[in-house]
Formats: sequence, C-alpha cells, structure tokens
Amino acid sequence: MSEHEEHTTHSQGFYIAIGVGLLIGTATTVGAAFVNLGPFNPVVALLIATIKAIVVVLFFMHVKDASEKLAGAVVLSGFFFLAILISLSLADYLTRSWR
Amino acid sequence: MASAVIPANQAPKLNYLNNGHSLRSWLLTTDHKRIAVLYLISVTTFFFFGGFFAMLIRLELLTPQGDLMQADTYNKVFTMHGMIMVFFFLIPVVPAVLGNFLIPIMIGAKDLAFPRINLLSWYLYIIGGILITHVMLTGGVDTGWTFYSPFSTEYTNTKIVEAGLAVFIAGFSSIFTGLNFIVTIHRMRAPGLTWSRLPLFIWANYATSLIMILGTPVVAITIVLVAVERLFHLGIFDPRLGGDPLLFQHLFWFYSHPAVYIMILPSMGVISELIGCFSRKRIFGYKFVALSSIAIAVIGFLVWAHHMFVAGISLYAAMIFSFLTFFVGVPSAVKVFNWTATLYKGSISYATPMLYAFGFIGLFTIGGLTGLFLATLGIDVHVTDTYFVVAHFHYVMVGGVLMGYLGGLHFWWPKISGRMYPEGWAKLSALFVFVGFNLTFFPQFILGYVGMPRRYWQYPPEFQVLNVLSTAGASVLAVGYLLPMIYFLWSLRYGPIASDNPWHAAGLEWKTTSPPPTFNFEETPVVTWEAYNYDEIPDKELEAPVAR
Amino acid sequence: MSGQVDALYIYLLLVAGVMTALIFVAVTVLAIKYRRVRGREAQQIEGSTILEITWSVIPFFVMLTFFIWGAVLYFKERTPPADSTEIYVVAKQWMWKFEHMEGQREINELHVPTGQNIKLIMTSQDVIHSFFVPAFRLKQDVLPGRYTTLWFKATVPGRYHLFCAEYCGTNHSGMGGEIVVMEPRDYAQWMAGGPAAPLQETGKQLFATLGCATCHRSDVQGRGPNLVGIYNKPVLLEDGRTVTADENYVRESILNPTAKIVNGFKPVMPTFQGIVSEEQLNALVAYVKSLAQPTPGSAGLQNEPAASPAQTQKTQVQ
Amino acid sequence: MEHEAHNPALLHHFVDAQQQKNAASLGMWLFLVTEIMFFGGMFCAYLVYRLKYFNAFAAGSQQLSIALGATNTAVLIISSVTVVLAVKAAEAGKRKVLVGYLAVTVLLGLTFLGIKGFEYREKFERHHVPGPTFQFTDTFDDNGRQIPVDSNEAQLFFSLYFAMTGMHALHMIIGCGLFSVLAVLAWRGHYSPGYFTPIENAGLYWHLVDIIWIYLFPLLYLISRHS
Repeated sequence: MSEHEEHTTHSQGFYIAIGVGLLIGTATTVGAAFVNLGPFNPVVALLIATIKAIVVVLFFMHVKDASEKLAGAVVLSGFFFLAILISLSLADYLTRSWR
Repeated sequence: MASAVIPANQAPKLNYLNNGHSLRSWLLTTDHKRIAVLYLISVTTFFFFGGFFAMLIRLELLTPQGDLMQADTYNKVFTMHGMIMVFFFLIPVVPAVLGNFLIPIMIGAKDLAFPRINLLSWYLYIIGGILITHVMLTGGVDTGWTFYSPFSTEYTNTKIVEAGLAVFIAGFSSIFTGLNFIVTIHRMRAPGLTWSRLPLFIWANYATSLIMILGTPVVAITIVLVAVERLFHLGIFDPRLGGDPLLFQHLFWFYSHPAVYIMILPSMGVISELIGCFSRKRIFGYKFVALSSIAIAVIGFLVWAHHMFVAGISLYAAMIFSFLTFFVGVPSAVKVFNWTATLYKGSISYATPMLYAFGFIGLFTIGGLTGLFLATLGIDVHVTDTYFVVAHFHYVMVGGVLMGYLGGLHFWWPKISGRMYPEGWAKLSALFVFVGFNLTFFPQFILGYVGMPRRYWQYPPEFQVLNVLSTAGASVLAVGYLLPMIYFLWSLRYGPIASDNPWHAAGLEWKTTSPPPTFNFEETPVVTWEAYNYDEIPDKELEAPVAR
Repeated sequence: MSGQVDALYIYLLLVAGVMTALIFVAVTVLAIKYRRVRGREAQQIEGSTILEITWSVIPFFVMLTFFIWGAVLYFKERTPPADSTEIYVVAKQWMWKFEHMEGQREINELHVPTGQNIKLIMTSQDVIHSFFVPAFRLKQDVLPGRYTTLWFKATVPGRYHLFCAEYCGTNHSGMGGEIVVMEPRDYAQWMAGGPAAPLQETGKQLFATLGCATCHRSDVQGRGPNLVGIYNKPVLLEDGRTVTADENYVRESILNPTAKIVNGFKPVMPTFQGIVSEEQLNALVAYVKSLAQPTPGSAGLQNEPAASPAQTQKTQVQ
Repeated sequence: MEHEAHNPALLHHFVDAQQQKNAASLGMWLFLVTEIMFFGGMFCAYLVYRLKYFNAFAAGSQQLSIALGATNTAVLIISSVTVVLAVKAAEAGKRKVLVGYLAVTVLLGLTFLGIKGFEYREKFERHHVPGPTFQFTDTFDDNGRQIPVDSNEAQLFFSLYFAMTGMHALHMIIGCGLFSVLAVLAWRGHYSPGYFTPIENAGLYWHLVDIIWIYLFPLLYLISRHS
C-alpha cells in the first residue's frame, strides 16, 4: 500500500530527458513524412506516435512505476475496445464490393 | 445490530429516511440511498410518460386506418416512447435505483466512492429529462429513437438538436454512474469480501458499468456530430455531401447494441439474487454466472452490425457479425441453465419476487431465442424492421428488464422503505404483468413474420386481429404496472413494519437495519463467508416472511 | 426463395420451441417438486464444470447450424444471377418509382413476369428507405447516393404487398404499393401497352444532349475514357488501385468524376451533381451498361468479353 | 476528482487516505478511458473517410501548416514535462516550485491555444471552414501536378479537422482552467506530500490530452507530404 512514494525514483533530469526524446520523436515524424515510403508513410507515422504515447503513459503517467496497479489494464482496455470499434467498422468498409 | 426487530409502536431508530426531512436534505444529499430514492421517483415518472405514449401507440393501432391522430403525431409519439423508455427509463432503472441503493451496502461500504459525482449524475439525468420533456411539450421529435441520418440531419424539421443534447447529457449521467460503480467495487469492498464472494448482482452491475464507460462516449460523440452536421449543414453522414449514412449506423449501434446489455445485465443480477434466496440455495455454478456477465459485456461489443444486415453493409461484414452474434447466445444460455439448475433440490417458496423471477426466465428465454432468429442472416432479411423485432426487444427489454426490476423492487422494498408491501395484491399484479405482457407482445411475433413493418401508423386490414389482441394485452399490462405504484405508496403508510431480514436472505444488505442508517453499518463488517451461504442461515420455512 | 426462408424459419422455430418447452417444463416441475415443505432443507450444490461446458458447447454447435444455413441463404439472397432482367428503382418520400429497361415507368406498382429473375437496382432521392416484400421474404435498404440491389424470382401470379420498412418520415406507413406478378404472356401484353423508349435509348439521347459524347468517344480516343465494354470490367485508376466498373462506379463517376480517375486521364470532367435527376442518372447508367453488350438491350451477356477486338483494344488503352 | 481539491481532509466514507487516493486515481483512469472512446468515435470516422477520399484528405492536409502543427506538438510535450515536474514538486512539498510549474503549464497551454486560434483564423480567411462559405479549389503539389479535389470531400476533411482539433482544444481549455484553479489552491497551501491527488489526476488528464494530440498531428497534418 506504500504506492505513491515510488514516484520519486525519477529525477528531474530523467523527465527532461524523456521530454527531449519525445521532441526528437516529433521531429522524426515530420522528417519521415517527407520521405516517400509508399504505403508505409502512415504506418511509420502511427508507429512513432504510438511509441510516444507509450512513453508518456509509462513514464509521465507513472504506469511503469505501478503507482496504480490497475491503470495499465484500464488504459489497455480502452485501446482494446477502440481497436474493436475501428477494426470491425473497417471490416465492413474494406470488404464492400464498392466503396 | 443484525436482525434487530423494531417494534412497531416505538419510535424508529435513526435511519437514512428520517435523518433530515427538509427538501434541501434530499436535493443536496450525497447519501447513495437517498439518491437512489430520488432516481426511483424520477425514473418512475418517466416510465409513466413512456407508458402513456405506449398506450397512445396501441390505441392508434387498434384500427388499420390512421384515425386517432395524424401521421406526424404518431411518429412523434413512438419516437418519444422509444427515447424516454430507452434513455430515461431502461438504461438507468436498475443500476441507478437498485444498484445505487444496494452496491455500497452489499459490499459493506459506507457510500459509493464519489458521492458528489453520484449526486451530479442524478442532476445530469434530471437536466436531460427536463430537456426531453421540453422537447416533448414543444413539438417533439419524429426520427425514431435511432436518429438515422440523413433523415435526422437534413430532412426532419423537428427538434433533433435539443433531443440529442438531452440524450448526450443523460449519457454522461450514465458514464459517471458506471465510473462510480467500478471504482466502488474495486476499492471499497469490506475486509474479507473477495471477488469470489461478491453477490452476483454486483458482478452484473460491474459488467454493466464497463459498457457504460466504454460505449456511452461513442454515442455521445456521434450525437455531437449529428447536431453539428444539422446546425452547419456539413456532410459527415449526409451522402449528398460525400458522407456515409452507414457510418452513423456503425457508430450509433456500437453503443446502442451494448446498451441493450446495460439494460438486461443488472436485471439478470437481480434474478440471481432472487432465485438464490427463494430456493434457499447458492446459485448453481456461481463462477460461470459471474463470468457470463462479463462475457456478455465484452462480446456485446463485437456484434453491433447485426442491426444493419439489410442496411447495405458488405456481404462479408454481415457474415462476420452474424457469426459473432451467436457467441453472445452462449453466456446468456449459461445463465438461464444455471438458474434453472439452482431450483433443483431447493426449497422453493412462491413469494412475489420469485414469481417475477420465474416470469423473467420464461420471457427472457423467448426473447433470447427469438434473438437467434434475428442473428440468422437469411431470416433477418425478412423479419428485421418488422414487428418481429419489436416483439423480440420488448421481450428482452420489457419482459426481461421490468420483470427483474419489479422483482427486485419487491424484494428490497422492505429494505428501502422499512415496510412490507401487500403480498396478495403483489401476486395479483405479477399475474397481470405476465399475462398482459404475453398477450401484448406474442402476437407481434406473428405480425412481424407475416410482414407488418415497424413504425407504421396505418396498416393493411389483414393485420388487424393481431393488433387488437396486442392492444387488449397492453391494457392488462397497464393495470399490472399501475397496481404496484398504488400499493407501494399505500405500504409506505400502512404496510407492516419490516424486520431487518424479512426473507431470511444472505447478503450484507440484510445484516443492517431496515431501512439502513445513513452510513449503512454501525461498524464496517468483516466478511468471513461465501456468497449465498444459505446453509448457514436458518431456514424458517412456512413462516410468514413478515415480521409481525 | 420464400420457401427456403420458411424452411429455415421452421427449423429455428422447432429448435426454439424445444428449448422453450424444456426450460418451461424444467422450471415448472422443479418449482413444484422442490416447493418449500416443513422439515425439508435445500441441498447445497456447488455446480458442475462438466455440465457448464456441456450446455455451452452443445447450444453453440446448434447455433452454428443456424449461422451456416442462414449465411448460405443470405449469400443467395444477395447475389443476383447473371441472367436477371434489370429494373431501376428510385425511392423518395413517399413513393416508389420503377423504370423497366423497356422504358415503362410505374409508380407504387411494379409488374413482373413469373419465372424470370428480376434484379432491382435501387437508389433513393432523399432519406434511407427499405424495399420490403413480405411475400418474397426479402428486404433491402435503399440509400441515397449509391445503388443497392435486390433480386427475386416470382413464381405465383398475384398481387403482393410492397412496404417501406425503414422509417422515412411523415408518410412512412403510406409508402407502399404492390408487386403485380403476371404470367409471362400477360406481362408481355402489359408491356406492349406502354409508349416509352427503352431506358438505354433515353440514356443514349441524354449522353448526346449532355455533351458526354464529345469526350467519351467510341471511335477515337477522346479526352475521357472510351466507355464501350467497360461495364463490370476492372479499371486501373490513376492512384494505382483497381476497381470494378459496376453500377455504383459509373454512378459515382458521373456525380463525382474526380473521385476515381482512370489511369492516363486528366481530371477534367465537370460534375453532374444537381444537373441530372436520379431517373436520368439511371438512364445514363443503363446506357453505359448497354455499351458492354453486343446487342444493346438483351440481358445476360454482360459477362462475355466485349464485342469486337477493336473495342477490347481500346479498353486496354485505358 | 476535482472536487476533492476543496477538501484535503479524508472524506467520511473512506477507511483511510490510501483508499481515498486509490479510488480517486482509478476513477481518473476510467474517466480517461471514456475520453479515449469519445475521441475514438471521431478517429473511426476519420479513418473511414480517409480511406474513401484519400486524395481530398491529402489535399486538405497540405493546406495545414506543418510548422505550426509541429510547434504545437512541441509546446504540448514541454507542457507535459512541466506537469510531471509539478507533480514531483507537489510530492516533495515544494510549494513555490509546484505553483511555478503549474503556471508555466497554463502558459504553455495558452500558447497552444493561441497558435491553434491563429490557424483557425487562417482557415476562416481562406474559406476552409466547413459550411455554406466553404470553398476548395484544386491544388497543385510540389511538382506542379494538379491534384483533383472534390469540394465536398475536402469539406469532409475540414469538418473532421475542426471537430477533432476543436474537441481537443476544448479539452485544453478545461485543462488550463483546471490547472489555474489548482495553482491558486497550491499557492494557498492546500496540498502536502501526503495529499496531492488532484494535481496528480489533473496531470493524468493533461497527459492524455497530449497523447491525443500526438495522434492528431500526424493524422491531420502529415498526409501524403512526400513528393
């Protein structure tokens, strides 16, 4: 039950470093957008966005520090059901004989 | 404090009802029990609004011609019936009234985790309710409760935006209720009350809350998009401007199909409690019944497009959704089988709540099985958008939800009000409800199969006989619903004083006084027993369940 | 088709009936047999995993038969045979308009011969409607902005109800009509009674008057793709995708020409949105489709390679 | 959640402070899930139309300023860092540092909104705001190739652009308001190392709003930018 004390494991410098990492990620996204990767442009953009989001969730929102044991499960379930919404909707759109 | 019987002639102990009598002490209360009572009153009010519209519909359909009202009026009447019943009665009824009252008590907590948010939920519900009443009184809406675009976004000239706002606000009431329940169930359980010891009512409400949290925001944003499209004439769903009306249907049913489980799951929880108590047995296959609630909630999110088999979705998507839909059938069937198996070697009494439970099993079986007809692609093409669908969802939503709700209300009425209801009248009304219900809705299955489309103001004369039967049933049903309203009110003053545990039931809610004190328990209970430990509770068979 | 739906329905009714009876009898018998009696206590039974699995798996497999049978039927219901006679349907608040290929037009009444596969190509002028003929056990929503199709083969002459099954506003319940099924001979007689030119002829005239023919030429390569023989053929698009030139594609290309540009062409065609009515659109689509066939008007051959080698060659130019 | 800001004391119905904190935290996480689903509906609509009308979406996207979008992304990321540092300061009981970071966060949030407002104004001037005045003419890519665009489809892109960024901006405004209130309360000494749940929870909210933008930026601004 001594959960919130665990946050302090990270120093100010650590958070700033993460922040810089995220900024680099943004720059990479912009840079990658100008390179022709064919169908992989959106894939790369979303991959970087997802990595950034995971970093924010893990370190800024302290899921990695287990301050809230359920938090990870809760957030994952959110994305899981969003994935259901999108994938099953697209299951219709992508299989229509005419779009 | 357990099973302390209060003599009728003494001043009652301080409880949540007599702890403050001012209007302020009610309207600004954060006590979950008082909020539950506020919901009870408001939800009942909307039930009678909705019921009034239902009677108008049935009266209009008594004859094939549209002679009672204008077509436009009829369209508004069935729209208001649907909207009020779905968003302001069926979705909140069991969680907000019984759930609100019982969840903290059943898990041995003093209140919900966020009492003020709970009160906020009620106010949001009321604001939404006032808005929809305003819409109702100033012209109404005529789109059906489904708001299908492009009719709703471009063609109707009724108050879509206001009605949408009402639903949006009521939706947030529902979201906050669900959030409150989940946190409460996770964080506020009494010592010793492990997940496997939770009453099935709690499990059911937990599953319901998951849907409220995950589904409601999607319909909220969808309604926002409809309103924006209507106000600024955008083309998000309007095909003339490049939009796709089917996208609206996808987003709408992503919530509105699971919403059906928001309605039915808590009632299923109630039924589990009732069958356990009046068979004096632990529910057969407790774990499976508990997990089937969660399974229904999760699988319920995978099946929404079965409302759209003829809407123009792709052939393959239709097959995927049809296939997935049958998976929901499994946990639903598991529940019915387990309830039936619980009766085996029980010690069954026929108190009113148990009659409702029997009624629930019967009606839900029919409602559930006809759902399989609709999930079967080849049949759905014929019966969708006909009275077959109307009959099916009334069997589930009215036959199921209301049976569970009324059963639960009778069962916990002594706890809520401290008084017993009159058993004879209650049995009579249960009979009225069951007979009236079947007479109203069974003919509609046949009507649907012979081809009467839903939302019809006039119809070919050959459908009249069945419609007359249905209207006759509706009047019986109305009596069945009015009776409890009268005798519950009567019992508040004249009903026998209830003991703390008039049913000799298991569960923490029966270990506190009737009605419970403001903080539910004088000291936090420590749970050392499994749920439904009826073997440890003296079986006072043949004893009248009334204290004195 | 209606017989097949009924057969499946009866199968479902039987299964559901047996299940309902089983539950009702079980509940009633158990409730009476184990009613509360002085001196008899309930026996606590925990449950049985084997039973749970049994009554999960068996219903599931039964339901699987529903699914398979239903899906097979649905597939048939949704796949019009190639030799169907086509009829265009335009729905609007609150009437049904029908256009036969021969040019006959009807409102709220559709005459069809027995024994002939009929394919309806339907669209809506305003909101969503649904074409529902209970006697045929068929229903299909009719959407604005695109075509949906439905096919049937009537067998017994008579008059059958036609309903709109998707709520569409004030007079939704009045938006009905009749399907008049006739013996082929009577039908031919009825058909001969009308004046009208065949639909694709109307389309051909429109094609000329709207100026389509100046770019979409069939003799030399114009500014627009040659339309001869394209119907139901794959078309390579500017962005590398391939689509099938079905009714919906032709329709979209008239209303929204820039949406799917054929490879090698410029997006120079103006939109005809708001210029052509739904009926004219149908005529144009019918005309473009007729170009795919060696003898315009005769149904059933659109899947054969487009007539002359010259035409085939031009198709490939695109 | 926020309401506890006014009452740092243990609420009567909780057993102890830890239970109260855990409840508030779980409540916040669940609320974030509802936010994900709320935006999720729009993301779903976006994906469907992007697949359907790719050209128009690409053309529409090219009307947005990458410089402004990227700057805003950076502003939000920096604000997320200041929020996390504010939480750390609250945990350490450094009142002035806490207030400082909260103030900087609010300023960064306002900067974001300012830039967003500037972008909106530009859209307005160029008639790219959906509605009766909407205009969209064919555009040309970097090679001078004409990109044909249907005005309705482009309007769909901008409808979704405004719906998504507008809803996001609304969340930013709420967040700025929230942090302003928290800064005042922190200044008055409402929070201690033993009780700073509101700051933590507001932080969670802010990070989620940040994450949503992290997705919005590439999806809206960076469609088909390569030549």
